[in-house]
This record gives sequence, C-alpha cells and structure tokens, in this order.
Amino acid sequence: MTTDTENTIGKREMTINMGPQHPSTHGVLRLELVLDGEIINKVTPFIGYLHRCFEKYAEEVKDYSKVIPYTDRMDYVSAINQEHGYVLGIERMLEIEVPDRVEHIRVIVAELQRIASHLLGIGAFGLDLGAFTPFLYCFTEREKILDIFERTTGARLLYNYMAVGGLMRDVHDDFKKDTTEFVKTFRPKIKELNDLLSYNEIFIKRTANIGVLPEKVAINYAASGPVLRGSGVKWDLRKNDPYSIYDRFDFDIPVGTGEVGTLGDCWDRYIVRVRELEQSLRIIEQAVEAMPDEGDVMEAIPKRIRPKEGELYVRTESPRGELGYYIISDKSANPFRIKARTPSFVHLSMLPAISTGALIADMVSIVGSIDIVLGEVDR
Amino acid sequence: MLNDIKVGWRTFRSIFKGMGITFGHLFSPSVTLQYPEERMELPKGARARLYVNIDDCIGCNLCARACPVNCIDIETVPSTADVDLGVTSTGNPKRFWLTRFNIDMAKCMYCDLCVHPCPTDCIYMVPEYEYSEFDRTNLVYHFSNLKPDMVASVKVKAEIEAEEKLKQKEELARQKAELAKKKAEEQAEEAKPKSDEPAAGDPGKDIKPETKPVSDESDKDESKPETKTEGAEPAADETGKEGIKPETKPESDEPAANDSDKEGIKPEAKPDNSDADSDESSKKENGE
Amino acid sequence: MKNTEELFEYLATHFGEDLFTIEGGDIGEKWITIPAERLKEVAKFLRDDDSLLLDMLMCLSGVHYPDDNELGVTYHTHSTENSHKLTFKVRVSVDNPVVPSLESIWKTADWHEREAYDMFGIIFEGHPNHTRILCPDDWEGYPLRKDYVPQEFYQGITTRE
Amino acid sequence: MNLFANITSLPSILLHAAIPLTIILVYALVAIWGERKIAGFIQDRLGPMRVGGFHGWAQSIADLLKLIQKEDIIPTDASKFLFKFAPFMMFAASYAAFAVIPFSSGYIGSNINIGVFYLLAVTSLLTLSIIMAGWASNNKWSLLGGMRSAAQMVSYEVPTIATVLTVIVVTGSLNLMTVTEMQAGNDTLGFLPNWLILQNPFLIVAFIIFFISILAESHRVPFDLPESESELVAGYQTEYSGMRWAMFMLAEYADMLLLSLLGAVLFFGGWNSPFGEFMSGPTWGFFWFMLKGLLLVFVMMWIRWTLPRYRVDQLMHICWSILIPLSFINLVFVALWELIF
Repeated sequence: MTTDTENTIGKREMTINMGPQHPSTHGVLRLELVLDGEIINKVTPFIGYLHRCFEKYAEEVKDYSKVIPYTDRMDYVSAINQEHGYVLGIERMLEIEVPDRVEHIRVIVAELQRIASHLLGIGAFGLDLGAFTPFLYCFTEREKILDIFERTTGARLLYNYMAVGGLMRDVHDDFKKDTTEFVKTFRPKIKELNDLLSYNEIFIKRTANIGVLPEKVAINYAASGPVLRGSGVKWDLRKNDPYSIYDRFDFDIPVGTGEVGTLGDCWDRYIVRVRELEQSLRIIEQAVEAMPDEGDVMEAIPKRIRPKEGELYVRTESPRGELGYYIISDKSANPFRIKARTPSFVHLSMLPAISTGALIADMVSIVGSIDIVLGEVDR
Repeated sequence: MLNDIKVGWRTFRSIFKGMGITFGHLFSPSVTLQYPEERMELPKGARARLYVNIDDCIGCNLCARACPVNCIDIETVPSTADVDLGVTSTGNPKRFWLTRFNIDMAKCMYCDLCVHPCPTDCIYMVPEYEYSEFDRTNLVYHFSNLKPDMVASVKVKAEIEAEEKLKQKEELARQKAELAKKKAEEQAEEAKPKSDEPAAGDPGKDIKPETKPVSDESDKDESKPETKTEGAEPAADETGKEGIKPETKPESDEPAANDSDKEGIKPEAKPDNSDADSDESSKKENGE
Repeated sequence: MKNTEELFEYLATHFGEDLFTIEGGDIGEKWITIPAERLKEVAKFLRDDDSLLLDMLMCLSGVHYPDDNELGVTYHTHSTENSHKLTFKVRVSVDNPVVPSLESIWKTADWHEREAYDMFGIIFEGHPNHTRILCPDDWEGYPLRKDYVPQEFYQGITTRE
Repeated sequence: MNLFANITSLPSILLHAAIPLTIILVYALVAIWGERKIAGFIQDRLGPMRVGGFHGWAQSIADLLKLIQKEDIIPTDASKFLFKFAPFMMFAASYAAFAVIPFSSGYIGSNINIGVFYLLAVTSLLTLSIIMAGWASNNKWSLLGGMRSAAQMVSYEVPTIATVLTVIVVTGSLNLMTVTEMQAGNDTLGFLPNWLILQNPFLIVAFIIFFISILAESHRVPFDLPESESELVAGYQTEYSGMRWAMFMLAEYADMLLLSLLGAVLFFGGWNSPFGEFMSGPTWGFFWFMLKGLLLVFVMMWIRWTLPRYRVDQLMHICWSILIPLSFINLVFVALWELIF
C-alpha cells in the first residue's frame, strides 16, 4: 500500500471547473475549485478570456484622444467613470483648466453612471442567490438612467462622451429636468429594494458571515471601493484624494459595520453599495443646482494633444473601486505607455484568500459580492 | 431554541413584506414595449448609424484619419482646371472627385470621433437602428455617387493634368537652377564664396501634386491643393500626423461601385450587394 | 501628511545618500530609482516604518525602455494612515531582467507581477506562482515590448495576417 | 386467482386512469403558461404575448411542439436504461398518487380507506427517480444535484408526514373522501365553513409547516437547491433535453398540483363549498376543489418570484432542527385540543 493510495482514499477531492460559461460568474471567468464534498479547499481563478490588449492598442494609436473610446470598453458597465479618470489624467498632464460647467456635467454624469453600475451589481448579486425579481426592478431603474444618457450623449452603454478638455457635445436641453425627476422617482425605490432584498432574512442567511475580508488583508491586497469600505475602512477617493470638483459637494461615505454578521462579510459589501446609491443622489442634486448654465463645453479642447515629457499616476473612484491610469509620455503625439490599474483585477486576486473553506453556494455569493466585471479584469 | 423562534419570526416578517411588494407590482403597469408594433424612437442626437451627405464632402479625409478603427475609406482624384465642381452648402470650394467613399458599418464603433473634425459637417449620425443585414459585405456603405465610366474618365483627365503640371514644374526648376548657377558664377568672380545654399524645399520632392489640404483643422475656409505646407511644426512630428497620407490609393482593380446616392430626407444609403455591377437597389427611386 | 520631497529626504537619511537618485519629468510626479538588489529591503522598510506606513501598493507596472535597452518596474504606493504617496522604480537590462518579487510584502503584487512577466518578460524571483496570467501559457514573446512582433500561428490559428 | 376476472371492466379502468391524466396535462400546460405570466406581471413586464394571439395562450403548446422535435441526446457511457427510465418513473410516481384524490363528491379514482398512506408511499418514489437521473447522466454536476435533492426530499417527507398525521388525528380516517365529507357544512362560529383549519388553531400551525415542506418537496424556491441554476448549472436535469426534459417539467408541475390538492383536502375542505349548501354538488364541488388547489399553486408561484434560495445546510437545519420538532410538538397540542373540545 503505497502512501499515494492512502492519501487519495482519505481525501476524496474532486476538481470542478466553475465557468468560463458558468451562469453566475459575471462574464468569462474560470474558477477551478478543488472540492472535498461541498467544501472548497482551493480556488484558482483563470483569467485572460476577454484580454483585448488595451495597453498595446493605447501605444499603437496615433493620438491621445483616440484612446478614449477604448477606455469605455474596459469596464463596460461604468464607461463614463473610465473616461473620467483618463481624461483627468491627460488634462493634468497638459495643465488645461476646464470650464466649471463641464466639471459639473462630468460629476452629474459620473454619479448617474455609478448608480446604474451599482444597480447592475446589486441586481446580479440577488440573481445569483435566486432572487429573480429584484434584478428586474433594478434594471427598470437602470433603463431610466440609460435613457437620460441616450438623450445627452447619443449612446446607451459606451458613450465616448468626454473629450480631453471638455465634452464631445453639450447636454440636451431638459437635462436638468430629467435628472431631478429621476432623483425624485428613484429615492422610494431604494427603500423598496431594501425591504425586498437587503433585509430579507433568507438573503441575510446567504450572505452574512460569508467571505469575510478582514481590514488588514483588504489593505494588503490593495482592495478599494465598496470592497474596502465593506471591511470598515473609511476610504473613498472622492473624499480622501479629491479630484475634479468633488470637494464642493457634501456627502458621506457609507462603511460596513457588521450589522448582520461579522465585519467585512458579503452582506456588508452589498449594503455599502446600496447606501452609496443614496449618496450619489445627494451629489447629483447639489451638482444640478450648482451647474452654471452658460459656458461652451468644447472651448478648452486642444487641437493637438502633445504633452511634455513626464509621467503621471491619476486615480479616480470608479463604482468598483480605485481606477488608476499610469501614463508615460515621451513628448510625441503617441502615448509611450498607459497602464490601467483596474479594481476588479485586484479584487479577483483576493478571491482565494477569502473563499477557502466556503461551500459552493457561498462561492457564488462571494463572487457576486466583490462585483467584478471581466472586461476590466482582462483589459 | 428561543433564538430559532426569533429568527423564524423575523424570516416570516421579511417574507411577508417581500411578498407584499411583489403583490403590489402584480398590478402596476408593465414597461414592456411590444417591438414590431410599438417602436422605440431614438432621441434626436442618437448615434445609431453614419450617414454622409456626399454633395457637401470636399474629400479632406479628416474623418478617415480621426477614425480609431479605420473603417472609412476615401479615394479622391484632383479635379482638373477646366471642370468647376461648385461650392458646398457651407461655402467650401470642392476640388476633388470623390471616386470612392466607403464606410464599413460592421467595423464602426459609433464613437462619433469622425463627426467633429469635418469642416463641412457632411458626416453625421442618423438615429436609425434597423439596418441589419444577412451578408456582412452589405454593411459596407458606398456613399460616392460617380458612375464607373465617369470615374474612369475623371482619372484619365487627372493623369494628363498631372503630367502637364509636372512638366511645368520641371521647367521651373531648371530655370531656377540656371539662375542660381549664374548667380553663383558672379559671386565666384567676386572671389567671395557665398555661404548659404539655395533655400530648402527643393521642388523635386513630390512628383504627383499630392491632394493635401492644409492640415490645420481649424482653418475652415479653404483647402489649398498645394503640396504639404507645414506650419511651424518641426519636421520631427512629420510621421506622427501624416501617418495615413490619403494620397490616391493604388488603382483598386474593381471599378468603384457607385449608386446609393441619397436624395430625399430619409437617408436610405442602401448599398448594392455586389461590387461588380452597380444597378440601383430597389429602394432608390431615381434609377440611372 | 508629508510631500514627496520630505519622504525622499527621510529615506536618504535612513539609507544613505548614494542609494537612489531623485528623478522626474517636466510634468507629473517625482520618483526614485532603487537598485534591484536592495529593492526588497527598502520596500519592507517603506511598509513597516511607522512614520511612512506605505501599506497599500496602488499599482505595479512594467515598462520597456527600448532606447536604453532596459526593462523597468514602477511601484506606486500610498499610505492609508497618513495618506501620502511615494513612487519608486527599478531598472534592469533586457537580457537578464530579474527583479526580486515583493509579493511577500504587498499581497496585491502577486497578480501584478505575473502580468508584468506575461507582458514584458520581467522575471520576479521568489514569486510563488510565476506563470502567465493573461495570455495562454504557451504564447511566445512578450506582447507589450516595443519590438514585439506577434507569432505567425498559434495552434493553427493565424495570429498575424 | 383469476387475474382477468374484471377484464370486462378494463374500459372503466382506462377511463378512471384517463381522467386524472387529462386533468394533469391540461393543468400542466396552463400552469407553465400561468407561471410565466405571473412572473411577468410581478416583474412589471408582460410575459408571453405572441404565440396564439391574446396574451400568448398557446405558448406552452408551442413549447411542447418545440421539445418534441428536439434531438434526443443521451450522454456517452451513461447507463442507458436508467437514464431513459428516470423521467417516466418520476411522472408515474406523482400520477399514481392522483388515484386517491377526491376530485368531487361524485368522482374519486379509488375510494380506498388507506388513501393518505398510499399517497405518501407512492410519492417517495420521486426521490428514487431523481437519484437515478442524477447518477445515470454520468456528469459531476448532476451527481451533486441528485445527491442534494435526495437528501432534501427524504428529510422533508418527515415534517410532511408529521403534519398529515396531525390532521388524521383530528379526522380519525385515512380515506380522503371521508375526510372531505367530515368538513361539509358551515356552522363553526356561526357562518364560517367548518374546514379543518378553522376547527383547531394548532392546525393553522400545522398547515404552515405543511406548506413549507411541500414547497421543499416539489423543489420550489426557496428550496429549489437541486436545479439551482446558479450553482449546479441544472442539477440532475443537466444532461436531459427534448421530451425527456419535458417529462421532468411535467412531473414537477404534477407533483406541485398533487401536494396542493392534498393540502386543499386536508385543511380547506376539499370539494366543500365555502358557503355551505349554496353552490355545492358534484360539479360545483370539482370547481371549488380545483380553485383551492390552484390558489395554493398560485401562492407557490408568488413565493418563487419573491425570495432568494437557501443553501443546502441551511435547508437541512430548518428541516431537522425547526420543522420536525415543531410539527411533533404541534401534534401533541392538536391532540390535547381535540381532547378538551
């Protein structure tokens, strides 16, 4: 009896592939699970199925402004926030001052996109756990935002709306009316979502005390956004490292408190996203009031973008976390190197750390709670 | 056991609250749009399909250069002196025959980057979203409205014109060279060697007069068909901006497919499906 | 809340003047270049020293400098407590691109280093799972190098027309 | 033993077999379409609208035709016979149980005096067929799905039997026809129909436990672990397609109807009309009975589109440490209540 057979008999492990076509892995992600019965001993995520060489293309393109449509395609669920980060980086390199009206429109549009992205994250999380209806309620609301975007930018998902130094086109005439009306109708819907899903006992049973991410591990893994805030760290780039005009608005940062389970579990990450919806509404209201009416959105757009030699790391708060662009320019019109540091890539690398010992059903809620988008992971 | 009962009670309460909400939604109106009967009309500025008003196009190629995926393919032939192509609606004089203006809508990603640089605003996006095709080649839209024989004759004329211009230029160059030689001899006689050579920009660089408008985008008013005249840009960025020089493409074998000129308000730029012959597709009312 | 100059001075006092040089382009941030042998030690100090506490490695990116034939890795770190930022780089020659892995100090470096290896061919010694992350494992060449030419075929699929 | 003594009554046997079959088939088609419509309206959308005109009533018939012409795939080295036989056994189990359901005062399949006992015995065949399907399709996911659903069904039969027992303690007879006849008339507390649920307060608790366990028994959310699409792809049904899969769907809906009708008989007075003598009689009886059954089915569907689903161990925890002890304690209280009143 060689030792080999002994340990195989003792440990009847089964290796299962969850994905890349698995219905609940938010896109093309393959998780190799080593199972002992229902309990997961080891998780190894395999990525790269959606790798479209964003960074290689950014170097091939002849112009900084031609990269913008490609930043949309990284995290296609929150396209505006990807553009916002990139555009702020280039403007900081060219030291361009953007008119106030543009800044306000950018903040409103970014916050609307944050709500739309969170709605998808929350809906998909509920859907993974079997709650089909909240998913569709979230999407009905999301459609209203996409309608506003369609009237303003012309597109529904990938907008290419921001240009370096301004916007591609001005907002449509009753933009303010639509936005305030949306804010008014959306607020009660958050309460309805809470009653239907967030405080539903079965949902709590499925998400509390699961996938606990302690604060130290979160910081060491450079988690950011709702995942970091879910573990109790009060860290939001809009407040801690303010960019654009976020310092003019007052809003607070919801943080996980371990209300139903331990601090940093799936439920905390989820409830942080739900409470962020409310904060985004507050920002939108203040921004819509403070938005100056006159001012041409295209005046500060430079004819040719040729930044001086140097490099810069700009980071913004995308709905999934800290989105950073590391841009190196060598004085020519071609970008020398653009590295996109995307939050989902980092959060997915944490998956093995927080999900060993969980059950298969928990694996689904852990993946749902870190709300990853594979376009952003693979770039 | 007590805790279980408390959890059980909370479970029931949250279940009944949830069921109350869904029961309420049972009677709220549905948001579905029955597609073929009830259609979603896109707002005015929706970016759904590219359309080029070919009469206003001056062949400046700025849109082809701005497109990140290079899905716009333009072939222009300089118009000879005797033909006056008239003026676009925005007052720009037209100096090129547009023998081929294809947009491959299958490659287009609707990023709207081509619409902004156009000096005459002749390329814009039309809110029409029902243009799917069975055959992918049908998605290549041919916007130029010159018939194949017209294209051939224009090209021939352009060739002749180009040779004449070439001859004139060589003559000019020869005269200038003689002048310079004479002057050099005089200076040699005064035994004071002149240090400067003749100014740069010797004319022999470009044989065919490239159809290059002044590349300063903002300069809207006229597009001189001279050879490339650079402003104060240092030569270093030459390659950067001139990457895609739209000089005339090597003669593509298939005759430029013409048709699908679009009159009328509703742009129906329906391409004919085969490149070989170019009869009007059924939707066009103005047959040849 | 220290700005970058004070951080550099603090490091200079601690590690001695000659260890690194402060550089920076016309625009953007300043950074320091640390020789590869002392990288791990300096990084450990950056994270654990209580007046620095750079506990979050924001971004680790590989860069290829074709003109001086070098491969570089840029580390952007910042501290959640005293929220200051520090950028440091390491430069190695192309023919033996070996950089010590900082995976043991900042866990997030694990995947970023694998991506740098996958895209640039920088070898991180001491990395637990040193394989390609985005491209398939048997892909030849390192895509993000400036002189990279894609291979003709990959398992029968033409990858270059 | 002359097997063929009642050969002459073969046609009547076939007739008795045909009636529940038509009820099940018609009900299944309507229920599938109904579930999609209810799901649609709950989610602010319309559900099927196209097939067959008004509100897409012919949708499930179209589905049936589609499934019939689907290719019949049997995975390689799956055990052929078990793979083919599992869906039919599953349907047969719930179909056989319809024999003892008293559809109306005029009609009952077979008026045997051990009705409930027979019904519960036959429905336990379902568990067997699910394990058979799970194991036979030679696929990791279906094996896991099969294991889970077997554990779930076996454990949830215990509270079902316990609650049915409480009702039998009150009625004293296993024969469903007599159980229904006992609940005729409406003089409890004056005008209320004297259904069993109103006779004894603890029977309301018994009904709640019964309803939860029949939810689990017929794999409905929040207990639809076996084929929870998000985890095990489709549980034991993964490898089935075409008519075999349709048979599974049919069996699932038939099982749902069976258990709802059982609940209607035991707690809501079967074919007795809620207004006592008014509108009662064989045909009205059938109408009331189906109405109560379909109402319970509607509640099941309504729950399905509201709640997320439980995890396997939570499901077991609920069954073993809450439902079973509660149902037995309830049995004692019901008996005490009967003793006192």
